[in-house]
Amino acid sequence: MLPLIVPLAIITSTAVIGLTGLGCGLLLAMAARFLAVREDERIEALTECLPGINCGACGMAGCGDYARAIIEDDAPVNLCKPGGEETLKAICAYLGIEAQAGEREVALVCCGGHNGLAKHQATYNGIADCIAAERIGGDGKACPFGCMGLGSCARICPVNAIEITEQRLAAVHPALCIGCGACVKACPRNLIGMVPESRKVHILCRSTDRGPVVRKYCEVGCIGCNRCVKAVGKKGITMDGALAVVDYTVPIEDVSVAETCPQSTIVVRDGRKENAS
Amino acid sequence: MKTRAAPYRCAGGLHPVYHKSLTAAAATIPLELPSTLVISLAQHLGAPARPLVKKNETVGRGQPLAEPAGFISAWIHAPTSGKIKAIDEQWTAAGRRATVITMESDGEDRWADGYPQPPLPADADRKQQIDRVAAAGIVGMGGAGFPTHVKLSPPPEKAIDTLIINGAECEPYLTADQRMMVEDADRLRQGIDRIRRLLGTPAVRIAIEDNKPDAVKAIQQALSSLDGDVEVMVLPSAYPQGAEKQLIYSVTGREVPSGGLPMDVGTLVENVGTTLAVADALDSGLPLTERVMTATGDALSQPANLRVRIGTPFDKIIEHCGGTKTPPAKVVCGGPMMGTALPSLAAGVCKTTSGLLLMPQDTVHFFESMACIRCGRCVNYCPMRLMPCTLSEGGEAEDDELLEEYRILDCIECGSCAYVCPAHRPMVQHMKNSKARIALIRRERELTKQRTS
Amino acid sequence: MTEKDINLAISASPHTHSGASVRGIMLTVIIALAPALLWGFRLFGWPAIVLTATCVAACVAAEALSRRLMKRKLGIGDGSAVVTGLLLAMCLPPALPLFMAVIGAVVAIVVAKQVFGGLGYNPFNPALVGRVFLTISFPFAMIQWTAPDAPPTDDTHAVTAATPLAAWETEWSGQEETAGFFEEYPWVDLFFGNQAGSFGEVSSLLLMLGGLFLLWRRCIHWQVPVFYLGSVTIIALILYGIDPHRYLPPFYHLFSGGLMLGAWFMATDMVTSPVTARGMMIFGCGCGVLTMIIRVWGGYPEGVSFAILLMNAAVPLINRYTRPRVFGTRQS
Amino acid sequence: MSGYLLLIISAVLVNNFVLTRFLGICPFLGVSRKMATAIGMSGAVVFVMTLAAAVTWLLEHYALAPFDLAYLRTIAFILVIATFVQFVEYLLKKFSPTLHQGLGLFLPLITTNCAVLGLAVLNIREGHRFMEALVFALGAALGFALALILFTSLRERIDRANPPQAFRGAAIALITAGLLSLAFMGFAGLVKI
Repeated sequence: MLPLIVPLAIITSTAVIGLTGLGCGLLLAMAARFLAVREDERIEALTECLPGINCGACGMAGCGDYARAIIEDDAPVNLCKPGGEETLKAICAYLGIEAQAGEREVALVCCGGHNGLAKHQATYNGIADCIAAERIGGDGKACPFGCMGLGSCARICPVNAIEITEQRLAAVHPALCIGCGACVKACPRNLIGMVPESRKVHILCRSTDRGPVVRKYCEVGCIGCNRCVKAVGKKGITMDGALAVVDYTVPIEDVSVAETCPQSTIVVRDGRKENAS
Repeated sequence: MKTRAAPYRCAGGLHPVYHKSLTAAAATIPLELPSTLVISLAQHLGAPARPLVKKNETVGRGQPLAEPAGFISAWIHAPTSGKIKAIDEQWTAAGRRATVITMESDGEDRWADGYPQPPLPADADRKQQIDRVAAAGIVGMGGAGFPTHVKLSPPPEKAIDTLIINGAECEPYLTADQRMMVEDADRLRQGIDRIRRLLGTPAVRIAIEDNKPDAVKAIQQALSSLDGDVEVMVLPSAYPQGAEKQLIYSVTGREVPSGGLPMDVGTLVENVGTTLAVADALDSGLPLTERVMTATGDALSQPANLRVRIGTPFDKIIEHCGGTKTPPAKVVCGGPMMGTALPSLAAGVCKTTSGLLLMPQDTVHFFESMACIRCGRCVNYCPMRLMPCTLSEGGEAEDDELLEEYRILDCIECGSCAYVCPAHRPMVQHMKNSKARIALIRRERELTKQRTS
Repeated sequence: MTEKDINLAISASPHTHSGASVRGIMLTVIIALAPALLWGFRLFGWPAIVLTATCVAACVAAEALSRRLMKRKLGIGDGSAVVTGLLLAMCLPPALPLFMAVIGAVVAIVVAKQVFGGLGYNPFNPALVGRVFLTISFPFAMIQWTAPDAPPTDDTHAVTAATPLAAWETEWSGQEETAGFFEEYPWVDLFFGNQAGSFGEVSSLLLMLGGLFLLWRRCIHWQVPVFYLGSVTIIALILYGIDPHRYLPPFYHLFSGGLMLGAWFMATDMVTSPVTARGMMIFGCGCGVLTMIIRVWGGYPEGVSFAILLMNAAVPLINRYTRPRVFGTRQS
Repeated sequence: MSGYLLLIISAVLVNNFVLTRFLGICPFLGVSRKMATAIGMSGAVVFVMTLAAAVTWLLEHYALAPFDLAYLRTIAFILVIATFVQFVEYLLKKFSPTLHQGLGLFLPLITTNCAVLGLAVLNIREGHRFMEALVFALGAALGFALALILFTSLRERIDRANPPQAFRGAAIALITAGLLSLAFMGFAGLVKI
């Protein structure tokens, strides 16, 4: 049979802790009452939508911060990579906007003039950064439109999808590209574009110089001969001055158009196949 | 008129090897007319000019080729008579691409109708005179290329009390200004008098570094007839003594506020060449179609001071100077401290081209990307009292907050930091790069502010 | 001349350079250290020479090895590892077991420098980190000083002696009669370098000459040594004025315990000292004050290495708050 | 008076909580990224530490000791400390939201900051009187602040350093902290108490 008399120690300890706790609780209750700050409910709701792993992949300190950024700073809603599509849908559902559907886009470097094909007129000595080089007149490549291969795009790529080849040319691995578009902004020569993954025909040149000028500095530069445009009947490739430009809104089915190019500027690539491999 | 030493000393102060003896005593020789001229439409600060001529058009000397495309922009005139061959994008002497007019000289050097214009008397209307300066396409010929007529018309609340003629020429190798002061001192006096009257007779200070005693003497003689508050200021030879802000401080003790203009402290600085161009435009009615420059460097056979037409291709100049002694490894447009390295020699002389420097292989400095060892020399020598070491590191890390905190936009890109850096870091390139980025960020911030308000 | 003949170099301005280089600076430091080093060799004989060789070799080897491990360009050519090795050796007791010296060298190069990315990135002076590490790990071995007047033929016969500062601290401080101390340690010996101590720090005169050489070659800024030595002198003077029986006269503080080596060669280390003029003054004063605090009240008779390391830690803070006023930002 | 001074010097330099006793490493590493947050954190710690020391001292001497409840010390102290931290959080949220955001998770973590609990326990173990406990707490908090601010400025520098891949981030920060603590050993024996 248990003794009915509870030991004094239990009573005192319970009382002391209890009373301390009570005092503390009261203090906090008062603080909560008088120092309360109203928070945006939407931020909390959005935080709920996010995975809550605070990984920082979105560039914010954590999920809560990202939620705040969406509400207060109009941050893009598709930054949460771990959450993927599900999270995106949840966020969009909460905010009442439509999730962007459509084909996945990957980055493409529109220059094929690597060091073996494009001429250098001078030797560059300075910071290994395209933007810095462009400010003092480029990296010595005679083509003022070509890829300098100093890797500003590769450095800004969050998933290391861009490689600088040994011949100093930036190349995107379509399989790794998440389509964030950071490299597009980073390139000082506007050489990188976002193209739908399924497109196969690309023109790897952005030189607007006239044909004879281009011929002088690059073996694979577009000389504006117009043959490809004729071959596709102006559907999918158009001329911009002396430069042929792929219009990615119109799919080109017949890849043989590449053979019409005397400079081999047009290349055929299957982004999807590359992804699969 | 008095001559005295400059009363103040600015921060920094390098003593590079000057190499001026190559050309300091060489009289200016006019360069023969080249057959082809390459005229950039971005020879000045601000918007590139808009072309007025078409391909195959025939033009006379002095005929406007392009008109200003904004308030801060300038006219560009045909340097000689001939035919327009092409208008397209090319590399320019500024080290970037711009629209360039290529013309072929017909060898007659015939003036266009109405040129040269009738001279304007000294008591002509002020606005008329300033319009003439603008129409002559005059820009700051020291290097910055700021349109001179804009400088000459300060807003009424910013009265100019001191006119400083910049004859410091602190860049090593260059002697064009020195020769102009020695040879054209009388015309310089006319120019000074013209500019002074346009500004309401401020005090005039002619600032010359003490390594050009011949120029000091010539100016003293020529200017003795000028009345009023005119003084020749002899500056200690130190780089960058001739930089605008440093010069103003050395002469007047005033600091141009950060982000401000010389007129904010009541001063106006004109380069010697610009002053002569103003005299030409007002007294002889000549538009700016030629300038004096120094062709020099250890790779050049016969270094010389030359009077060249704007647009003269650099390879023609080299040819005229007897070609090269050794193959040049680097060709610099301007002086070695602030000039631009040229990727090719096809570009032509600009209004701001004060020199052409051909460097042989063994004198070419090579930047290595080594870590900063914090020796503090750059801090010691920065004429703007910045902390270049921190700025270049911040630039590498793209830490924009830090860059703004350490006031990167105050950097004048004089190159003192890179010159003394034992780690051979490309400091100036870091500065240029970061400055451009910060300026962009600021502009975007302003835009958002405007949009939200 | 056609365009095909030439391939021009393009780079940002300036296109000329003063010719200063890191290697040149390091070489100058080695030259400046030479007199004191040779004097140390003469005074302490072979052990000192072997110790120096070990330290330098270990530093260079550690540098080469760690650079290779990190798959980076070898940076031995800049000579900084040699300088670290020399400085480390010079602030060790001449009879220190060689394996300890190797440990110190490896700690100095790997932990204090290469882990941060190499020369320029290290926040603490590598040689001092090595020395302090040894002081804490092998406290006994690090105070086995060899008497200078009896150079031993080999380690086992080393005659141990106390450094002046340690002797004062343990035997003389607070005594009524202190004349014996000054007889035993005449200041001339300290000044010219006939005292017990780390083998490179004994001759204040030669170290000072080396320092002046550095100053003349503009490898160091005057602010650090002047303010360091100045603050030590002033504090020592005040303390001596208060109680000459408890505290040593300034001479003894200045010319012993590695102060000269520290003030001219360690505190002035570019990488780990401030870059601004005012910062250097504060840094120098801080070193002086901390040195005196540790010497007079602390547990170590020589406080130089700890003081400099502590101030190294404060360098970023000092740099931050001693920025010069930028031209054109005058408050009106 | 000099006794208090020595107590402060001892707590700030000789027995620095972070660098010699290795207490409170979590916030020391966590909030040392930016100077502003480091200063804010230091302020919060000074506030929490001093008040917590006072209250725990009172609790110990007027509640736990008389009833012989020393075994409840840890739980009772944690209770009080947690309350104070929560209180500070309310205050900050109200009066300095930016700082609150900057400190983030580390503010509630002061609760489990062993430095605060360690201080309270040390106060009892060393048998400090009430005033001594307060001064010691202040010294300890100042020591924490000193270490944190020094380390933050260092860290802004090593963040721009170029360590090998394996040492990036926390590793290099810990090594730096180790070297800093090595330097602080120079103060050993400065105060003999």
